[in-house]
Amino acid sequence: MGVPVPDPVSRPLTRPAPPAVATLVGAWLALLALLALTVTLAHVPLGAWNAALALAIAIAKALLIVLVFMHVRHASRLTQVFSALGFVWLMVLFSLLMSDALTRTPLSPWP
Amino acid sequence: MPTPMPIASEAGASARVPFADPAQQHEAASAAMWVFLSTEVMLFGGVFAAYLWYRHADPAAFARGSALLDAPLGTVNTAVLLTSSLAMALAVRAAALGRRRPALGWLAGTAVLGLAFLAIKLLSWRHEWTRGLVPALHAGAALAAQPRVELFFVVYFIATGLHALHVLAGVGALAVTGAALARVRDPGRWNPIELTGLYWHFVDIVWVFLFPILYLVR
Amino acid sequence: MLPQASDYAARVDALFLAVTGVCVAFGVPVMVLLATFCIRFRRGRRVNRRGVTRHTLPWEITWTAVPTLIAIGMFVRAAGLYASLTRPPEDALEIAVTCKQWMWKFQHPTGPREIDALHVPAGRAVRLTMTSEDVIHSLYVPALRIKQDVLPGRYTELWFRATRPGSYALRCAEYCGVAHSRMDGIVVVLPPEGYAQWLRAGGAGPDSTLAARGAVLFRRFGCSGCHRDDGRGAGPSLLGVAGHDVPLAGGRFVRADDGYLRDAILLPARDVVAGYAPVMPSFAGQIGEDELFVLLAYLHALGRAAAPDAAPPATLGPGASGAAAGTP
Amino acid sequence: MTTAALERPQPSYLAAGDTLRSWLLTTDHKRIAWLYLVTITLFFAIGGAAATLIRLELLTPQGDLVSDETYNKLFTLHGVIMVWFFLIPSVPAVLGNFLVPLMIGARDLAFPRLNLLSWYIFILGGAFTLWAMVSGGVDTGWTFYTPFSTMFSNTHVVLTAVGVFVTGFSSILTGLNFIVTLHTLRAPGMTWMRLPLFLWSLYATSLVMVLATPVLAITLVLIAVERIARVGIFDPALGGDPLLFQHLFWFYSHPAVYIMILPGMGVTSEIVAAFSRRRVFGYGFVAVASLAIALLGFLVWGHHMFVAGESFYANLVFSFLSFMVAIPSAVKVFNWTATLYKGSIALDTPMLYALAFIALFTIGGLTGLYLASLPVDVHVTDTYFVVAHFHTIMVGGMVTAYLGGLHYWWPKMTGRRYPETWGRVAAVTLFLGFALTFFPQFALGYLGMPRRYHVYPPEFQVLNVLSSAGASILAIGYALPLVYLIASLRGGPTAGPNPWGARGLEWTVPSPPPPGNFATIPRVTEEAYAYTDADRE
Ligand code: HEA
Ligand code: HEA
Ligand code: HEC
Ligand code: CUA
Ligand SMILES: [Cu+2]
Repeated sequence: MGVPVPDPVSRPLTRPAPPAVATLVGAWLALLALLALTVTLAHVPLGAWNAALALAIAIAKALLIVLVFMHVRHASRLTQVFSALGFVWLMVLFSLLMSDALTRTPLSPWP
Repeated sequence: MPTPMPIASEAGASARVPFADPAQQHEAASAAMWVFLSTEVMLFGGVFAAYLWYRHADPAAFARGSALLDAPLGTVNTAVLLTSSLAMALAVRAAALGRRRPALGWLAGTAVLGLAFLAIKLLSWRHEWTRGLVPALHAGAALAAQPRVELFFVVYFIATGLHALHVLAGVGALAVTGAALARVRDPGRWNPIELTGLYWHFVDIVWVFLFPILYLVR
Repeated sequence: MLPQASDYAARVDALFLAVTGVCVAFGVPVMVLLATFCIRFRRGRRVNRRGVTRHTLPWEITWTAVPTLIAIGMFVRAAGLYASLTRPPEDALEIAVTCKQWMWKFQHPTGPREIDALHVPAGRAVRLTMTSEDVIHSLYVPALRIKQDVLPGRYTELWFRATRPGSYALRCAEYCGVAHSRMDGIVVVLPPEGYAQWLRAGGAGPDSTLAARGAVLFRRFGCSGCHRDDGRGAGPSLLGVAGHDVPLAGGRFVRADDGYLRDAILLPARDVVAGYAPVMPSFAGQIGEDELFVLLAYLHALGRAAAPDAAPPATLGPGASGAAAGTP
Repeated sequence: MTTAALERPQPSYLAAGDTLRSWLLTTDHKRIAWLYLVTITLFFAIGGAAATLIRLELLTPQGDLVSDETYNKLFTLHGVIMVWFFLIPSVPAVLGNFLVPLMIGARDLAFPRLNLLSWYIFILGGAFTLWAMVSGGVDTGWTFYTPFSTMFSNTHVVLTAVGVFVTGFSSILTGLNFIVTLHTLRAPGMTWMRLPLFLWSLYATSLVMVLATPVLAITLVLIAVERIARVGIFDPALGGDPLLFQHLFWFYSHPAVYIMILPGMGVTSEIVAAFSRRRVFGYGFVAVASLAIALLGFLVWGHHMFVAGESFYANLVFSFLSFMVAIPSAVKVFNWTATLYKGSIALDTPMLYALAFIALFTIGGLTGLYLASLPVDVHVTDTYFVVAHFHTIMVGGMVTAYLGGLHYWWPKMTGRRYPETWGRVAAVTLFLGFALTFFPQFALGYLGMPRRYHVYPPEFQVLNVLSSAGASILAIGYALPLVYLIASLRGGPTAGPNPWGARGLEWTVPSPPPPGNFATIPRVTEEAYAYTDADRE
């Protein structure tokens, strides 16, 4: 195994072209707009929808930052997978954690 | 014995041992940053989990606690941090195009906005202090005999405190990055600034979630 | 051997044996094959070693699928038995358990109280409602094959039907500090007549029941000032509340079980009854866990006393500013 | 690198300096492996000393050797040290550090200085924990259950928590380093499907380290905050909920038990292949099973809380998933067994350890099925049945695999061979000692002896005496390798590059390898374990 060969040829550092200023500023404006939206919505009584909408807006904002500011849109597959890893795992934690909290019943749960 | 070059070495002609070439080194550095950010997600995740658990246990108490916070200040602070992210993205862009001075300028802007965020955060903590909303240290009437409201503030201070620590570390990283960027020969081929950027944006994302769940509970 | 003091214990043992059967069925062939191959293909022995297959897929599928199916079967069987552990019969004897570092206290509904010993009648379902005054403990009766952690600030429950009279060890199974290993006691299962006799000897009587003592406490803590049977106090009448669904501010309904009643007394701000102002003070720190059980016994008696009054609390007393409690 | 470098024999990494400084400031992954080896051996001795005292105390039903407080501190210390300062770093930080670059054809890990930093962080965490120990100890059990740990214990909880917290970062950084290295530094031709199974298992382990450990870190911070500031987080008296603590703790600690077994599985795959001269049966399935265990391992933590007050439905979900997590382990066991078929089996010391691993892991794993069965767990949870379950996997499984790996790669690490006869004697002693120590504990648990008991009812004495007797055999079994391995450093016969006739890049370089590992970066042209029929004749 392993016929010795010279170290592989040095690859130069190539990176995708950075995003245009307009894209970045556009994302920023969108972020501020979403911020305004979420603050406004918080004053409208919508019951359970308040929380859901606030969360949806936060996710939208996070996606904007991840995809545009952090360049994940144009990044390698590996980077994309790793960028999602933590969030996916957090959902595992949250869902199984709440599977307990949301199903607490006193004895005799089965009628 | 091969002595590796400093981690923040210039990825110009040669790569640091054990890397074969600069491209590989770059790949490794950015993979490492993303893995590190995943660990950060999980670290904050524990705090978010506690939040979720107790908010579910007593939604009304969390709404009462949230109402006691200074929402306008929080909103301004969110805007400040979002703007700092824009500055950071512009700094990374300028550096990638090889424009050192604009890059340094945007970096400085990012740091100033970061410090502004911290200043405003301190101001809002002061408000909470004067109104006796600080569990254990200065708990006034608003928290008396309301363990679950107090719990809201415990979570609030741990979450915002941990986040502020990260902002502080980010400002430090910006300073180090700026100093290195000023000296580096070819900014266009120098990648640590990207990593600093990733970290900064991540800290921003954490706040994007903290803001509604702390300030806008109804 | 460990005695089986209930039918349930026998069923747990049967399950234990069944699991053992599966483990033997999988474990023994593995060991035997390991040994056989080691001997047969020992280096230096002349055996045919040619024709090592690379076509492993059929094997992989087999030994993934078979254990999966068996594992599902084991789960189903175990879950079925477990479900019975969570379904106490309606007529169970209710015993209140409070524990603390390092003792167990039991209160019988008819009055007698005991420490580190629990007397129960054979053949009758017994339901324990338990809480701790300090750290987490765990009530464990090996002969009954049951165990349940006892938490501070919350009720946990456990039930059993002992069938065989005798006395059995009771142990604390959750580490709780210095004398954890000495926090033990006994469960004495008596024939029904024996239990009745024991109760009499222990001072059971109409005035000493938990509910009767609870009525006294209800007045002593001033509950009766606000909670009047005619509903004309600051708080709702508690007739027909315990064990039934109550409407909360915000439109939700919740079953008034022990946990709810406990919170209503210690954390009244958490769930506010629809139509009432949140004026009830918290009694946390004033009512001990033992007394709380006594009060709950009385609330349960009230809950049984009258069918729930379907009429909304329209004819309310002073504190009923519905708007304040309506939308938070 | 010039071709001239190929011919010129390079000095080994051991010869690259023997000053203390050359060790403490090294960034060579092979030397860092030694730093870990020495430190975790010390920790093992401390944990083992505590175990010895525990077993001595349990010889008699009365608490006559040590006081209650001391006993409680002993098992806490034993658990904390063994888990975080011995078993978690054992295979990954010692063998993993040494082998990852060698096995993929790289000169070092991606971040050599970070690697050294990990060790210093580990030392710092260890220092805090030892400080807590000498200044009075801690008595919460390794699980730190609240509210006992936050409001009732008056021992050094915070100090210990800080120690474990700090050490956590060492394990995070090691995991991160491995992940990045395996992604970016594989030699040309070393595709994922050619990777030795040891590396697959380390990759899976690293994922768990990176994703689970931060949750432990924040949980320990919360404990410290509650304890210092006396605010309610987990204490019900202050509005908190102890079950939240348990969820967060086990969200880390169940995956952590897979940190403590996956690397051992990897070692076993290597040894079984090398000593049967056969490619591991169903290579792809064994590889993927590692990932499956890591992923599924995150979904079962609630099985530690079946009687804790977790909801009925959550119990069902966690029980079901616990049965499912057994499947990939089953796949591994069957594939190892099948690998022996038509192999050319040499029962050298490493192979004895590997066989012991398979047998004891199977037994320990199968006893996990009892625990996953709800009604059985209700009976035996928090009894010696659980103690026996996890010692069978962790001591019988992982420690055995660690020793097996140490023997297997010892010639590579040192250039010396250990005395084979003594090796076999020790392996057999350990196996017998193990069985005598822990098998009686299954019976004790079934009969209802709770764990963490300082005094116990007299009817349990016979089984306890057996267990203590076994522990003394076990102690001899562990002392033997300590002696002959150290002795072999000086007197042992030199080993060639490939004493076992095994495949794998690590066996193509001299023993011990030169500092940069490879004269030139190899190009990989074949799969792992490419043994041929000729190898088996
Ligand atoms: C390395 C460590 C390790 C490993 C690998 C495991 C593996 C498993 N463990 Fe264990 N466990 C611990 C360490 C470990 N455990 C520790 C430390 C504790 C206690 C902590 C404390 O409280 O202090 C514990 C406690 C523990 C409990 C809680 C007990 C209690 O406190 O009440 C449970 C319950 O389900 C459990 C289950 C399992 C299962 C199902 C597996 C499975 O992964 C096992 C899978 C393997 C096999 C099943 C064998 C091979 C399979 C076959 C030969 C085929 C046949 C299979 C089928 C038919 C399915 N473990
Ligand atoms: C992770 C790994 C690990 C390892 C390797 C061990 C190893 C051993 N353990 Fe441990 N054990 C745990 C993890 C581990 N344990 C955990 C997590 C707990 C739960 C703690 C809790 O409840 O909080 C526990 C609890 C525990 C208990 C239960 C205590 C109780 O509940 O009251 C017992 C009782 O027998 C025990 C025994 C042993 C024994 C006899 C060994 C033996 O294998 C040890 C043998 C080793 C030696 C005897 C030393 C060897 C000698 C040398 C190396 C030479 C010495 C050299 C010098 C001194 C210079 N352990
Ligand atoms: C100051 C008046 C006041 C006192 C004293 C008081 N309560 Fe209340 N209680 C209320 C009011 C008002 C409500 C309804 C609003 C709410 O749920 O908080 C209530 C609600 C309740 C409920 C929930 C009833 C339901 O229909 O769901 C229970 C149970 C209860 N109280 C028990 C007690 C007990 C036991 C005591 C004494 C230890 C007590 N209360 C003392 C005013 C009082
Ligand atoms: Cu009470 Cu252990
Ligand atoms: Cu587990």
